[in-house]
Amino acid sequence: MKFGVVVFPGSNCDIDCYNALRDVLDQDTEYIWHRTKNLGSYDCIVLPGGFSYGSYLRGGAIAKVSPVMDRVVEFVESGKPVIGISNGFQVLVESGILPGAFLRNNNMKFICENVYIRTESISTPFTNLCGKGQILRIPIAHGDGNYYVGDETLKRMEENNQIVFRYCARDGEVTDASNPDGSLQNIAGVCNREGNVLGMMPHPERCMEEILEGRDGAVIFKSIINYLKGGAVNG
Amino acid sequence: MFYAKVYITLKKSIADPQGNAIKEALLSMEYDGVKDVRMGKLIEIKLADKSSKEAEKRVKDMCDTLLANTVIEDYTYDILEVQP
Amino acid sequence: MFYAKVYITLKKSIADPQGNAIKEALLSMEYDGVKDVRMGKLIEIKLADKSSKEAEKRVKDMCDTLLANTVIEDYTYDILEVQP
Amino acid sequence: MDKKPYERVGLTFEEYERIVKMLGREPNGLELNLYGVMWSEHCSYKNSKQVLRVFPTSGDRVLQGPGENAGIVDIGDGLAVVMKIESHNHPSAVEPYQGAATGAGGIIRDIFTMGARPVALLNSLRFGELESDRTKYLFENAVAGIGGYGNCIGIPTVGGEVYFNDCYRGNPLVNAMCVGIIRHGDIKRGTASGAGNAVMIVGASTGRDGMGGASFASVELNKESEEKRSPMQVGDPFLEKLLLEACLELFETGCVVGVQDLGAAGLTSASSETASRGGSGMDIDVSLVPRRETGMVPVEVMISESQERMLVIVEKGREEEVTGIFKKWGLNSSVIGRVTDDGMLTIRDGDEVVGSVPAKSLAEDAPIYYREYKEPSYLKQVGVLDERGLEVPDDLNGVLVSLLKSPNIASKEWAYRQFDYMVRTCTAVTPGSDAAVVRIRGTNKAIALTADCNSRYCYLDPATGGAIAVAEAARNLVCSGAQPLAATDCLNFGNPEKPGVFWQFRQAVSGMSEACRALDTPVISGNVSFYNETDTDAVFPTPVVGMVGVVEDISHITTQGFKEEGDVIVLLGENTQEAGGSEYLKVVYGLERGSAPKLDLDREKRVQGCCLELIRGGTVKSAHDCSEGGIAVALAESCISGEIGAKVELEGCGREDLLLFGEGQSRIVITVRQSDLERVKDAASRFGIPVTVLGRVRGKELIIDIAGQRGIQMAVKDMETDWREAIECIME
Ligand SMILES: Nc1ncnc2c1ncn2[C@@H]1O[C@H](COP(=O)(O)OP(=O)(O)O)[C@@H](O)[C@H]1O
Ligand SMILES: [Mg+2]
Repeated sequence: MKFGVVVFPGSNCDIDCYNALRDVLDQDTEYIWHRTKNLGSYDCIVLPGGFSYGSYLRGGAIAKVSPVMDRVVEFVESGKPVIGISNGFQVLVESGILPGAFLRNNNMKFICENVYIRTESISTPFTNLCGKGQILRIPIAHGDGNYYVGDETLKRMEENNQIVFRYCARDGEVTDASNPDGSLQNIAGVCNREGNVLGMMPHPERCMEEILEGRDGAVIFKSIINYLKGGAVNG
Repeated sequence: MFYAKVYITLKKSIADPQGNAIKEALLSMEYDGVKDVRMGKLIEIKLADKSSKEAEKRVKDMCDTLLANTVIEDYTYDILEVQP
Repeated sequence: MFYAKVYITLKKSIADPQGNAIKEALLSMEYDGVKDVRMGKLIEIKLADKSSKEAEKRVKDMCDTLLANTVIEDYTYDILEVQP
Repeated sequence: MDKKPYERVGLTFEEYERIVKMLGREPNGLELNLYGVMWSEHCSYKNSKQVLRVFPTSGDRVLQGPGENAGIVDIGDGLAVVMKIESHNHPSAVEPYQGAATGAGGIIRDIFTMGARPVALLNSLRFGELESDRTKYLFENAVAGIGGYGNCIGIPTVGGEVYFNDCYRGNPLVNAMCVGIIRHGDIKRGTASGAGNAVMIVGASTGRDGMGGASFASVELNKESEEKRSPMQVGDPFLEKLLLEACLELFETGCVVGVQDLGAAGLTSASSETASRGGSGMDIDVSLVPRRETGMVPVEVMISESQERMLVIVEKGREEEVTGIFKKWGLNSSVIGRVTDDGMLTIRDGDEVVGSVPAKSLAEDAPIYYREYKEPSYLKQVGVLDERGLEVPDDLNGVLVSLLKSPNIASKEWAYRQFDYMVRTCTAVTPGSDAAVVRIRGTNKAIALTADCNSRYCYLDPATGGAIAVAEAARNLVCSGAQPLAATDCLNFGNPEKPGVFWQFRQAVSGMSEACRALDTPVISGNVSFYNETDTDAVFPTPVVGMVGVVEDISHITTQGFKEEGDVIVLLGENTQEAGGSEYLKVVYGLERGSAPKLDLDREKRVQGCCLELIRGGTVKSAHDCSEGGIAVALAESCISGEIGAKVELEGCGREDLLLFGEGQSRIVITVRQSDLERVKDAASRFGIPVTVLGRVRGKELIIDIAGQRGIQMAVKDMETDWREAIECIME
């Protein structure tokens, strides 16, 4: 089983994802340079956070025309799991692999802090070890995390169970006060219709060790491993 | 040689927090007449194309594939011929 | 009622990181003809002023005091009369 | 009146004569400009050099002291910390976002120039009182700029400080500090040696930005240049991220002889300083420097301060390895010249030699000035404080609330929430405790980092204030479980040509030096920023101290929050009743006067030693030093951070307000298990320091009784709201 972490110029959570997978979860993990032409040997691709191409123009906009993204599209079509975190989520949205778009945080500022998210769908390769409605304490760090999607699309996404995480209060209630950036309906993470691509703004790789921000993030990567080992996807 | 000015704005239906913040700031500075502010991008591109038709086609293409995100943004552009 | 479009651009001598990155991206997409890209802001303001003179004065004022930082930015604007 | 050419580049007649004598001829226009920028205060330290010699700069652990791009201190296991702090005050006053951003960008380059990977950023910010729109604008945008750069390049901003005082209204201070980690064997230096080796410029292309100020003569400039040059720059953190990765990759190849970033005075300082350090000369051709603009004349290329560029000296014949690596990262790299052995910096424009002067004369031979100094007269007035005239407030809870809401004490979360302080997943203690702690991957160690200065103390007594800045920095590290190792400093002062300002400067440096000696924290790098004044007012003397300490075992990491119901709260050190210079005096009586708190360095060292020993012994559950707002605020902060209450009894007679809010030094509040109390007392007696049991962690309120009377009683939740939301309320 092999994970690949894509490195765009300006990615900076690549190393964090790599360390989390290799050091904390003991997985075979490699970096994938953005000019790579072949993703054949990987079982899961991670699009890490950071500021690919400086997040100039729009977060993820320039990365979508990077050569590796054609290969990522093929990888997605082959049905294998892809997770995009923060800027990685923006790349997925810009490329049209996931629906929606991102606006500036509604307070117009970059926000770095721990938030709570509620798991809305446990029938994905990324959440299959989560309990129903499980609440995770997890850091965010973004300036353009205000998720937007049109009404029609949203409706379809809801019908398809594509909303995976929502920002919530410590007790799990989804409230305006617990929405850090103005995201539509507190959406913090979504998957594609097929369920093999997850985009999420919070950073699970930042909370996988007690010395950092707790361990709540580990369940997401462990779910992927479980899935790749043939473990059942709930529901 | 052509010179394209691309104007990218948020779609009308989408709230514009930056524009609002500027509006609030202007009102607090006692520019009472301000009714609405929208914030967009201006991208200026110098192009070596031969004809304005060609330049226009190219610019439209650039907008659709990179410069604008049409889920949330609209764009328009002007194209001027300039001396190299 | 007036409608002002304010264009704010970085002064020529100032490096434009965003413009550069966009240019490189366009070149990598094989838009070879792209010679230069500069990125600026477009701010659209609706104003309740009575005369275009008045509106113009006000907009210039806004640019100098809030919208642009003239140490690094230049601005221009267009002002159109519109129906309320 | 027409100025003489040398005046236009900011030189005096005597300085000009010195140049003529050194060269044995008159310098040409370009050469004159080179001296102008290199002999400016900013590059030459001509006004401060003599005074800075007082600092202790060596020690067993010091691998690189002042004089290079950054200092280096050993942390064991073959690893070392590289660090430096630098000011970007003047640009930030004009364009706060870009000024602060490029400040961060510049200090980051200083760190990776040494071969180190930058692992943390800190900052020290000072503005006028948060009242006017202008001040809010400066604060808001400086914070955004620091975040904009650090977040994008992916280096966590883990700590810092923010103060507000009227003296900074016209002169905000924006100091940025960067810290890197390096293996001993990988250290690079800014040295050019080996005749024939290639001189390469890498990174951004060169434009007319960052030129300006007095030291720029228009003698040989054309119209176009006049119109286009700009004193400001726009930071490009994305480009710097690429430059950082490319440089670190390049260093691995072993082909790099020396490297220096292009900072102040651009190519002029990088070329003359590297050549001078290597005892070499350098022959460069400005026509080979990649440019962003047309029509630039040689002098513009030489002194441009365009950001995100480096000068790399490469072994002859290996230039292509450099080009290859930089190409991979999408960056420019060009050979612009060669190292020579004649000691001359020779500048060509194509075939024509346009200037040639001894490299050392630019880099090292600026005059050194012994400025006049005199104790300023204001000290007599502000030193006097008649406490009898100050009525003890009835409502001590109310006082505590106003202190918690005072922007100088209130939570700085509004600012640091805009900084990514977690990226790189090494930040074990995030902003909000006494010091930040960053773990060192692959070891069981961590480093602790802090930046401190209470400039009000420095205003009242620069020597004591300077010493307190050092002591407080060290104390903050100790509270986090670290052994303080070394300091870096940013000395922000007014106009040194004024005897009163120069006196403050000398006093502050001498106080800092004494404290650095006493606490065994040599100064390994630093920066001086003079002329922080408007027409009438200079800023308070503000010698900011950045400090690093080593946490030998990550299990020693300690934070300020109370941990568990029933733990015993103990004060190491002595609770005094000093009013002078306190935030209490300012907030309640509107006074900034009196004596700065007394500092006994011997006591300080013993308090710190005792605290660290107890932490390392596993006894301490929380530790917090007492600073602004005194013991009451320290206790409140520990309650807030721990989300738990405390019941405390303070002893002593006299004024309750000063017992609670006085800012006596050398005090640390720790908590321990009841069963460990004897060990604490035993340690304190061995270290010869006072120790007092204050009370217990318990409940949901902070209760402080004084001599049997209720002094403070407040719900932790309420205190938290006041403290956490104060700055946000003002800013939104
Ligand atoms: N500008 C800033 N950037 C990052 N962290 C900051 C900043 N200002 C304050 N902090 C953090 O807030 C906490 C409290 O700061 P401060 O009151 O200056 O602490 P202390 O009095 O212990 O030195 C510290 O952890 C500090 O690092
Ligand atoms: Mg402290």
